[in-house]
Amino acid sequence: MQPERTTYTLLELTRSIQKTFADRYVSAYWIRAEMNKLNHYSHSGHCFPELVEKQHGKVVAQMRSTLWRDDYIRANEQFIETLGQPLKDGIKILFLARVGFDPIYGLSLRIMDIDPAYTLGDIEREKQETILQLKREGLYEQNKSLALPLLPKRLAIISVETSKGLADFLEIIDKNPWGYRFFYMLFPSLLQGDKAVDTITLQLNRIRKVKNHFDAVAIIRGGGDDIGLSCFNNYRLAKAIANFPIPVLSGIGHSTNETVTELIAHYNAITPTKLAEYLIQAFHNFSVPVMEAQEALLSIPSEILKKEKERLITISNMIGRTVKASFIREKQTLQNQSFRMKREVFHIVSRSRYEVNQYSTTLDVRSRTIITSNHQILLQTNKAISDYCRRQLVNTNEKLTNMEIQVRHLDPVNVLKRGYSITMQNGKAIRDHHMVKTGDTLQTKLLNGTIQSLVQSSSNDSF
Amino acid sequence: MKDTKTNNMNYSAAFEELQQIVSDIEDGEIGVDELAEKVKRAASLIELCKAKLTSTEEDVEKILQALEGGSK
Amino acid sequence: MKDTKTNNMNYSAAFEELQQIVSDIEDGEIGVDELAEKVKRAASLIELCKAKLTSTEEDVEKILQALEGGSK
Amino acid sequence: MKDTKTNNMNYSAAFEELQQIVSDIEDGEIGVDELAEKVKRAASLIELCKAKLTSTEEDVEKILQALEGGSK
Amino acid sequence: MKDTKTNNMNYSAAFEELQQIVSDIEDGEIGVDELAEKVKRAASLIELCKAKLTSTEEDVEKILQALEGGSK
Amino acid sequence: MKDTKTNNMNYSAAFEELQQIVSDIEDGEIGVDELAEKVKRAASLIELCKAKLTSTEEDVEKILQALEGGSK
Amino acid sequence: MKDTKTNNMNYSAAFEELQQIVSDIEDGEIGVDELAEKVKRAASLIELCKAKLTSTEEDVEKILQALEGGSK
Repeated sequence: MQPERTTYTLLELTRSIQKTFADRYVSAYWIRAEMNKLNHYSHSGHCFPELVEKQHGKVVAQMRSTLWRDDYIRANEQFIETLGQPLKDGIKILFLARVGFDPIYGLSLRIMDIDPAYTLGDIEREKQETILQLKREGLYEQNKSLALPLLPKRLAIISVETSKGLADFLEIIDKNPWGYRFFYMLFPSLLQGDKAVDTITLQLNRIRKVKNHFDAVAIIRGGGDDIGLSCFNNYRLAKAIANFPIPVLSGIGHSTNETVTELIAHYNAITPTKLAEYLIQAFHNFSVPVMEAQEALLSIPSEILKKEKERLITISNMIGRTVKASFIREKQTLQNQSFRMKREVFHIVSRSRYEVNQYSTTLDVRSRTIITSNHQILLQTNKAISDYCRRQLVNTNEKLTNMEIQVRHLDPVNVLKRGYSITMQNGKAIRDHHMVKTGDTLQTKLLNGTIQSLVQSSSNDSF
Repeated sequence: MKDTKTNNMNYSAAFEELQQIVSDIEDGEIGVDELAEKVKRAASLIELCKAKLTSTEEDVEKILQALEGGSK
Repeated sequence: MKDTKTNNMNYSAAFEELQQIVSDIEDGEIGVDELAEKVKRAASLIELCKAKLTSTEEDVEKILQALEGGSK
Repeated sequence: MKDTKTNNMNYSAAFEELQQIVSDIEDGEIGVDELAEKVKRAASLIELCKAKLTSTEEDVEKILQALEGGSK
Repeated sequence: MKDTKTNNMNYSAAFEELQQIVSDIEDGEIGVDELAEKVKRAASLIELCKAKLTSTEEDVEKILQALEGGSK
Repeated sequence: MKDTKTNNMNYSAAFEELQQIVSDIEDGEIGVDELAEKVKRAASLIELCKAKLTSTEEDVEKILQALEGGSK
Repeated sequence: MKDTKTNNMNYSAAFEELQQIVSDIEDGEIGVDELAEKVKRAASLIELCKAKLTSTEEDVEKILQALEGGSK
């Protein structure tokens, strides 16, 4: 038995779902998603963006959405204004949407607004990734490191033939007032939008074939709109430029931040005009020194020669002066020798004369001295003789006198005079009593007369 | 006044040599003996450099031929 | 007054010798016996230098006139 | 006062001998007996030197005048 | 007072003998007997020396005057 | 008082003999008998010496005066 | 009192004999009889000596006075 069924019509169901959605998702929400396809219908002006979310390359969520014509125009303008490019496939967006369920069209997201700032960040990230990748591969500075010829006069221009930028560029380099001659060849290419990457790369490959005919590649794009410049951040294009065998110069007029292409280009001018001026400047940089060299050449050698002539005149004059000075010096030296000789000769003569006079004086004094001293000695001798003689005579006289006195004392008469007498026996003087005996006759001699006597006795009495 | 020695000369080499000569002359490093020779050389280098500024030898036709030849 | 010994001499060698002679005379290193000979030598060196200067001047003048004429 | 012995002498030899004589006289190495003789010799050397100087001077003067004349 | 023995004597020999005589006299080596003779000899030597000196002086004077006169 | 024996004697011999006599007299070696004789001899020697000395003096004086006069 | 024996005697012989006599007397070797004789002899010798001495004295004095006088 089947229970009583409650049945609903499809409408009732769908209305119920509609109500549930309406109750549950009352407001609009900011949602992040990748816009796989914009699905812009140019006829109606509406878009039906296909939104997905990917994780690890796999689609994990997917939903259709609608972007009505007015919303699309407004959002697109904001995009262009902020990012320099329109809404397009394959960008990440942050959008304001309402979830709705329509009994007929089913579930849908109605995009009311898209925030370009979010996408801008995403593009910037992509740009940074390109830069990072190039740096990792060592290509970032590659083109810059190439040497730009002193005269970058042969240019392969990548541009749009009708571009105003190109016209500005050519105006300057073709009609420069200094007569500098450039050679250039246009390699036409799209310079914006998705197809730009491929066409630029294609032309770069062509130029590569004839690179020996060119000094540099110039990518020239006029100013005005900034739309579609993101192609210049493209990794593939950037790599092709970085790897290019001759310098790539960029003159891409825009007001936003520099693209990767511009960053890695050998030289980046902010406009085609500036690039042309840069090239003219390079010619100037070459021409000015050449002209200066010419001027130097016109003036300096003659100065050198003039100085050299002066030097020659100076040295020529010096020879005369020096030689004359040397003659004067030499004459002076000769004169000096003469003076010295004269002085010395007279000195010698006068010294010799002095010596001779000294000897003369000495001779005089000494010979007189000898004579005088001999006189003296003779006098002394004279005196000595007198003295000694007289003394000797006196001495002799004294001795003789003494002798006379002695003789006088010895004369016996003188003894007898004092009362003494001599007793004799037979004529001999008696000196000892033993010589006589009693009874002997003795004769005694007196001063006057003689006595005869007999000896009675004798004794040894003495004085 | 073209000198055979400069004909095939790279203009940057010419430019460099010119500057060297002028600098030597200015520094007084060039004596009377070399002066005329050096001035002559410098003059011919100047000619060469000037010509390089105002002339070009490339031919579009030749390049186009090369491009086509290379693309075959 | 030309001296055969100076025929192949260049300016700087001649000038140097000239300076040496002057300096030697100044320093009294040249005796009276050699003096006249040395002065003669110096004179011939001066002649040589003058001639070289004049010739160089003419050469340079010619070259530069051509250069100026060519640059107009 | 010329001495035959000085005829072929050059200036420096003469001057050297002169100096030797003067120096000998100054050092007292020459006695009175030789003095006059030596002075005579010295005088003749001085004469010779002067003559050489004068002749050299004239030669040099001639050369220099020729040089100055030639440089005008 | 000239002595024949001194006629050919030169100054230095005369001076030497003079010195010897004076020195002998000073040392008392000459007795009265020789004195007059020696003094006579010394005097004649002195005369000789003086004469030689004077003549040398005159000679030198003459030579130098001739030299100076010639150099004017 | 002159003695013939002194006629040819020179000063120094005379003086020597004189000194001997003086010394003998001083020593008392001369007796009375010889004394007068010796003194006589001494006196004659002294005379001789004096005469010789005086004559020498005169000679020397003459020579020296002549010398001084000549040197003025 | 003159003794013939003394006539030719000189002073020194006389003085010697005199000394001998005195010495003999003093020694007492002379007898009384001789004594008077000896004394007599001595007296005569003394006379002789005195005479000789006086004569010598006179002679010497004369000579000396002549000498001294001459030297004044």
